[in-house]
Amino acid sequence: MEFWRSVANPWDQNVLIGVSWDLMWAAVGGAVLFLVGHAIWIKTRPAEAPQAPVDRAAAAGIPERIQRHSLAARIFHWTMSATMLVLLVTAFVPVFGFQFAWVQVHWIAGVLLIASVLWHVVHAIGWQDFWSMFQLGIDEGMAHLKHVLSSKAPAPPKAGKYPFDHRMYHHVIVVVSLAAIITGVFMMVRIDTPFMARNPYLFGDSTWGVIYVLHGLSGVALIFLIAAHIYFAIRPEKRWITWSMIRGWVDREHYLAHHDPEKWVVAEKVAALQGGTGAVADATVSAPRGED
Amino acid sequence: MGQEETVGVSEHSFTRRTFIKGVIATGATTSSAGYLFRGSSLLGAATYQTATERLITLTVNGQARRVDVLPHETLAMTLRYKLGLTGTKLGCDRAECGACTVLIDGVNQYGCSMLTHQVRGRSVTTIEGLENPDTGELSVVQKAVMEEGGFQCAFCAPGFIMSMEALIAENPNPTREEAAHALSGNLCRCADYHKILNCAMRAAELARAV
Amino acid sequence: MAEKLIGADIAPPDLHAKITGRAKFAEDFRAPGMVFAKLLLSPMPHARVRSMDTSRALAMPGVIGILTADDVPAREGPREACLTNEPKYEGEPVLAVAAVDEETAAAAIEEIEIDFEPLPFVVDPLESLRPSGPNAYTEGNQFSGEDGWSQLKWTAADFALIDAGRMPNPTAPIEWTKGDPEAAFAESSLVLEEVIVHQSLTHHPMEPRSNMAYWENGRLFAFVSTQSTQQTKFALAGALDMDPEDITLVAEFCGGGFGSKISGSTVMQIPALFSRKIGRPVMLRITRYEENYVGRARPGFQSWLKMGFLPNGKCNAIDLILVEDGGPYGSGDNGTAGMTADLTYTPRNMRFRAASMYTNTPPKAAQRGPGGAQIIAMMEPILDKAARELGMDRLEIRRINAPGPDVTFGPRDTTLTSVHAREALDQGAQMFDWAGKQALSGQRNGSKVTGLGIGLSPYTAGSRGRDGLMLIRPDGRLYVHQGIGNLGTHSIADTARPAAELLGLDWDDVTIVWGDSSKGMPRSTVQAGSQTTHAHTRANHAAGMDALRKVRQIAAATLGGAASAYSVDGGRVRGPGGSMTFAQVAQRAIAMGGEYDGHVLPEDIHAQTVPAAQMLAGQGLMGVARDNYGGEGSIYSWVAGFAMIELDHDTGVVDIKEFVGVTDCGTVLHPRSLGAQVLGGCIQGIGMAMTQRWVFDPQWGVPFANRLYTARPPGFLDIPLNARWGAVGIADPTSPVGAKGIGEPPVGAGAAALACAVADAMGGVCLCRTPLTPDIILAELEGRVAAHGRLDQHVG
Amino acid sequence: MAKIRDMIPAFELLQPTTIEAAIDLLDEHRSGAWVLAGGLDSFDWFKDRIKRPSAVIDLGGIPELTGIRDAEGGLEIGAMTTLTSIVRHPRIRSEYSIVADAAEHVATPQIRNQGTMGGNLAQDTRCWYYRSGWPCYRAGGNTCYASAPQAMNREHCIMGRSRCVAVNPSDTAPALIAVDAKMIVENTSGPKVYDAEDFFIGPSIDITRMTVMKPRDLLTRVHIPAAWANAEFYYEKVRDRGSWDFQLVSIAAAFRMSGGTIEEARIAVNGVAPYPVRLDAVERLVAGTSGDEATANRAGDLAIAGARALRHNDYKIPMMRNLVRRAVGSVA
Repeated sequence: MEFWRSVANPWDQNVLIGVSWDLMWAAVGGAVLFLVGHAIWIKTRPAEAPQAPVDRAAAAGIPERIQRHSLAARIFHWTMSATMLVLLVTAFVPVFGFQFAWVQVHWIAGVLLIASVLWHVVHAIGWQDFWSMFQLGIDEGMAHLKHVLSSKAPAPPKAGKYPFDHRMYHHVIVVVSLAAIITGVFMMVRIDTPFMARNPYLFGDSTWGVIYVLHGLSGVALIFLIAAHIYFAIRPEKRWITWSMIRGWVDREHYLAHHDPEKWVVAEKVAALQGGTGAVADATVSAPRGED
Repeated sequence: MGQEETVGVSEHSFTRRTFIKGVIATGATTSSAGYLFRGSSLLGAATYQTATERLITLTVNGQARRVDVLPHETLAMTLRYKLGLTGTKLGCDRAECGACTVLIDGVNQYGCSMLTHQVRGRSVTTIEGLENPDTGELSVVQKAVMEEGGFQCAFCAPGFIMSMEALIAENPNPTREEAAHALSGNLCRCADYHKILNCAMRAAELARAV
Repeated sequence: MAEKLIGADIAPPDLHAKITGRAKFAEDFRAPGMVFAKLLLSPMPHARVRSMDTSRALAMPGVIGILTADDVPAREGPREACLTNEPKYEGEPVLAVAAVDEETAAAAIEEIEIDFEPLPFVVDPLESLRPSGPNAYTEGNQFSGEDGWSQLKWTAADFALIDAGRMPNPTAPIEWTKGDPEAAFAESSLVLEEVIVHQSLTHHPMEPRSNMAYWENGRLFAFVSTQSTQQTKFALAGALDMDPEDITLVAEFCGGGFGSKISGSTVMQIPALFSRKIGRPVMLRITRYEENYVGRARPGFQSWLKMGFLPNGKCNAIDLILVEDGGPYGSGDNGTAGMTADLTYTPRNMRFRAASMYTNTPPKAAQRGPGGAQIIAMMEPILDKAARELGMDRLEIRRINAPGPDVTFGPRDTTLTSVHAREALDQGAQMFDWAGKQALSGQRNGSKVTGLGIGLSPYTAGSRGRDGLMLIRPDGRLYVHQGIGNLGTHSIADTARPAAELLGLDWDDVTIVWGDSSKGMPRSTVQAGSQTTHAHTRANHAAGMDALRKVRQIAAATLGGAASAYSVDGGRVRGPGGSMTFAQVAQRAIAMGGEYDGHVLPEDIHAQTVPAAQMLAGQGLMGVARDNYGGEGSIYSWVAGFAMIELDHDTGVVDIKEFVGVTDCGTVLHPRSLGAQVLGGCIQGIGMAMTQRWVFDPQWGVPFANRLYTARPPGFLDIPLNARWGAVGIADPTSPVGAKGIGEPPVGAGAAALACAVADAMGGVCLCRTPLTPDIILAELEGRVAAHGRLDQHVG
Repeated sequence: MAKIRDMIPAFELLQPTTIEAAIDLLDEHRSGAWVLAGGLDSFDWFKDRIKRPSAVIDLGGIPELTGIRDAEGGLEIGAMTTLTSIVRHPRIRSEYSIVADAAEHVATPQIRNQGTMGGNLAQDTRCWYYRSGWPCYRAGGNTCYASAPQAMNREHCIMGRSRCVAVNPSDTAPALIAVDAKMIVENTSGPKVYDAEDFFIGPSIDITRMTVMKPRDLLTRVHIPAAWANAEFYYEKVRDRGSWDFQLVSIAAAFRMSGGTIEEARIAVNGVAPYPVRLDAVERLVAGTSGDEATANRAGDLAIAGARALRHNDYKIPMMRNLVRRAVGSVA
């Protein structure tokens, strides 16, 4: 398998021009293997110890519906999802052999993605609890790992607003998407857009090579990541989360079952929530970062 | 497929598949018979390993010539380096200058830009084939060129003469414009175009008189 | 009485070979055991070989050897070696591989790994003059034998003027002034200031410079393509540092050179050195693609011109600045350009400044009318502009400015042997019906507008002091040994005519011996600069006179009476004592020996002639002499070209309707061949002005016009089918024959006539650049964005 | 690997004698195969050692591919018919003179004697960056050298570009669009018919190909329907040299006239886009007019709407406009 594509430039120097499309097939194959493997693993894994019934006392003061994602956050998520899917389709479907005019759609989707990400960053910093997502949680991770490796291991502690795997996924997607976006922005200099004059000589051949390889790597990584994301989104045991991204709220049962009320404090906000979902930008706060 | 590989089998007498396979190339070295005329003792035997498979018969200047030809060899190269017919010149080797012009079944074409295997069974005429082989009498075009003192450096001359042959065969009574058009696939860097045109017009005149 | 040879149409003796395919050009020779060399060309415009790995290539079956820069004589400074480890242009040969066949050689080249270090490069000469612009050499952009490398940069102030479209006032390595230009401009009633660009263009002779060589017993046999022959042998000997007498140089035919193969070519050293190294004959077949690189190109100019005129149209002052594309190994076209400007417009007050800049582009060399053709193409449209401003006829302004016999020109006040430029103009005007056609100028028919143009172009056309060598053999025939080359001008035969005529021989009794140094060649000119006709009619006349003297003396000695009483005709010498055939004379000469059969040679002949004459001694009556006719002044020929075109204002396409070229080149030696030279040269000029181009990508320094269809030399459908020629036919007084050369001057005439006609069809707008392709014409007519920057060079 | 030119690398030469055999061979060799028609484009690629097919399929021995036949009232031209045969064909000369005219503008007599209808349509672009073997988009790389700020793009496109700015070099292509020709492309799944204008694709669809044809496909014939026979035709090719030169801009137009009125028009321009451009809007504009000067002027202006020049090819915009004007005005 080839990892890179390189060519002789006009001066007969070998330069990178991008990732090998073999990697695309590898990402597709890897995603399929992972999904199938995961599904089998879930099936064969011994049943979890039944969860302790919801502590009625704990439930006191907790509203029936707890806002998890504001309307704005949901709009962002679905915009980003759409642009990302368009980007993936326009990037890779022609390579699969189905040809169409993809370039313009691709860069326009890219611009929309950039806009939505910019908006998301501003929104997350200004209006959301930024740190509820940006916690690493090494101990938490180890506990999850042990639990995955052995069903006998104690269940990991419950998370705050964002479960550990969500946060990890977000971290990865941040890195990969930013790589794709930043390289993509430069790559727009090589095509016709209303923003700038084409100039393949903005960087030297080797710099361009790195940019193209990074873009390609993040692209094939996204194939895997998005596939995995969609897979989990449609898995039965995770659907309540998916619904929360559509409706905005989770119900009390799921809240109590999966979240640590101390880390994701919602009780005081009941009144506000009952005022109508989405009316309050983000109804919850997480526990202080240090507790993690 | 051994049968098909030996040229000389009619192109329509295929067996399993309806195509003729020139030769199976076995890499650059063994397939490179090179542009030496055969018989040169300096060539290693390995160079000619597959020679028999490539032996074909060409009709050049009225004679049947057996020659070992690679699948990717151009007619001009075969003529110049295998058959010793160096009158056909290579000025550009890219179908641009016309110095390699030969007649294929009477039609002027660029010898540099066709495969020798493509002219099997067709009649090739080169500049060397214009004279009467018995008497040495020149063709009317050559006579006309002698009369008009045609050409300067004359590297282009064989090609031009072949195009003139095609011209007068096709249109024995050309205007100067028509003649120029017919000769427009040949370049003369001395730019002796007017004298060349005089030659062509004279050739047509001589041809009409015959 | 024998036929009159001077002025007769006689087909050259090699024509039969040329039209039957028997003529052997360099690539047509074979030798037993011959192997084929292929070149590895530099992929970069300027680079240094850091390392190379040739092991895989050499291990390939069929590969015989490799020749690298380490195997060839190195050259110091800006001098060209046949192979180099520091290529100065994309396409420069770095090494050669020999194999039993070309295909293996090519495959072996692909197996060679070379690590090149890219170095700074420059393709546009003006860029190298910018204060922080790149240099073609790491050492600088100027070189002098005395001071070595230096860097020439113009000031920011100069470039402020240049970028504003004005004339700068730079320092230039080449500068001369005559008269008082400043004062003269002040007195001028009209001063024109122009920025003009002339493109570089490749020679592209039909025959690429393929060649073959082998060694036998320490003797080199070289089969090459060259314009000259005897001089080429010496050039090759010099390059290989060997005794010229150890070389047999064979160059029977040359498929065009136009200045690019004057004394052969640099690549002809490769088979010579390679075959010595590997002990096998080596054929180096140069392809058209390679010819684009290792062939030569005419240098282009970027220039600023200021011309002052008096009310009567007389040019009284010229200020001319030229930046020349010198390529990697230099070029001196600017010198002849300056001289030609002064000669053609005789301003009396002139300042000339030039800088020839090294660039990382394929090497430059003289191309038919070097310097002169460019400057005429550049300046004639400006003369037209002056005529328009002054309300004058464009023929008249040329007549007024053309030099008379008392002309002096250039920095050293050079004089001419003869000049009949006005006669050429007048004869051309009459043939073309200049006066009658005036009404057509600017006439519109639909989108097509008629334009008329004149170009008057001089160039050097002779030299003196060469040797003639001939034998009357016992078969009674005259064998004229020519050291000049057979490059297609027919001078190989035509310059022998004076000797044949002096000796009263029919042309059928004359054999031309040429193209093989083993046959004995006298000292000759390089076949360039249109010298040959003049120089070698003189040399052969001198040798013919020597032979005639000896014939008469032998007749007198044999038959009795005074030598002066004997005359020759029809292969016999007759006098008071009776007659002898030349066959008898030749036998007598051998018997008499001494100077008669060449055992005693004149003392003033060139040392290079001596071995040839010694070799032939004892084989017949020898005529051998140096041209001692002398004469003052430079020898120049002229061509006046007249063109009528139709310019399609919708498309910018030019259709040439009519062309007339009239030459002043002295006595007409061979009319049909002269006509071909005049019209052929004019068409080359038309190609130069209208279609031919040379294009580089500025980012990579790589040329693109490397195919014939991209370089665009003119073909049959680009020329005026209605073209006529004429000759003034006034003998040059300093030659016993009266003939001057003709090769060079028509190029400028053709180019200028076209450039002027295009400007005329545009209502007098001079685009001031070549080539005048539809894109730049249409952009101007439509008031669109100019296709190129004003001074852009190498853009096509 | 050092570069070298002008030596054809070895390949296997396959000379089928039927269309079926040719298609089978194409299917068998896929991307390693190369179809050789007249070969004038192919040999350049081979000699430059840029394209190195393992198998060359020479169509010269397939009689069915050669010749011009009457078909459905129109004409069918075999893909291997030489351009000279087209130029000289009496019916083409009289009824579809624009096709003969266009074919006669191809290169030189020798090339027309050997070059074929199919080859002329399927030939690759002449962008010199691409033809130099530079790793541009079209060559599978990731850049376009010709659209760089100072690039030499005088011959390149003013519309229809998408990353690649090369133009289609075919002389016959616009003429065939003007007569509403159909291209019949065959592969192992059978024949497929394309309108001439759809046969050519731009880089936005596939940047490595000029036509719809993929490696397994074979253009077998071109059908010229009777509908446009004996229309008023206009063909013009602007080039730098009179022979062996590709168009700067070329135009082919057909006008079906009724009295002095244009009933229907078809106009195609080549040299301005990566594919020959059919000017539908102009066709609609001129329909119902007499091709008078005002209409011709409007047609010219409409034709260039949206055209965008590169550094060195702005001239193509007025050139195209003027040619469209001239074509429309030719019927007045």
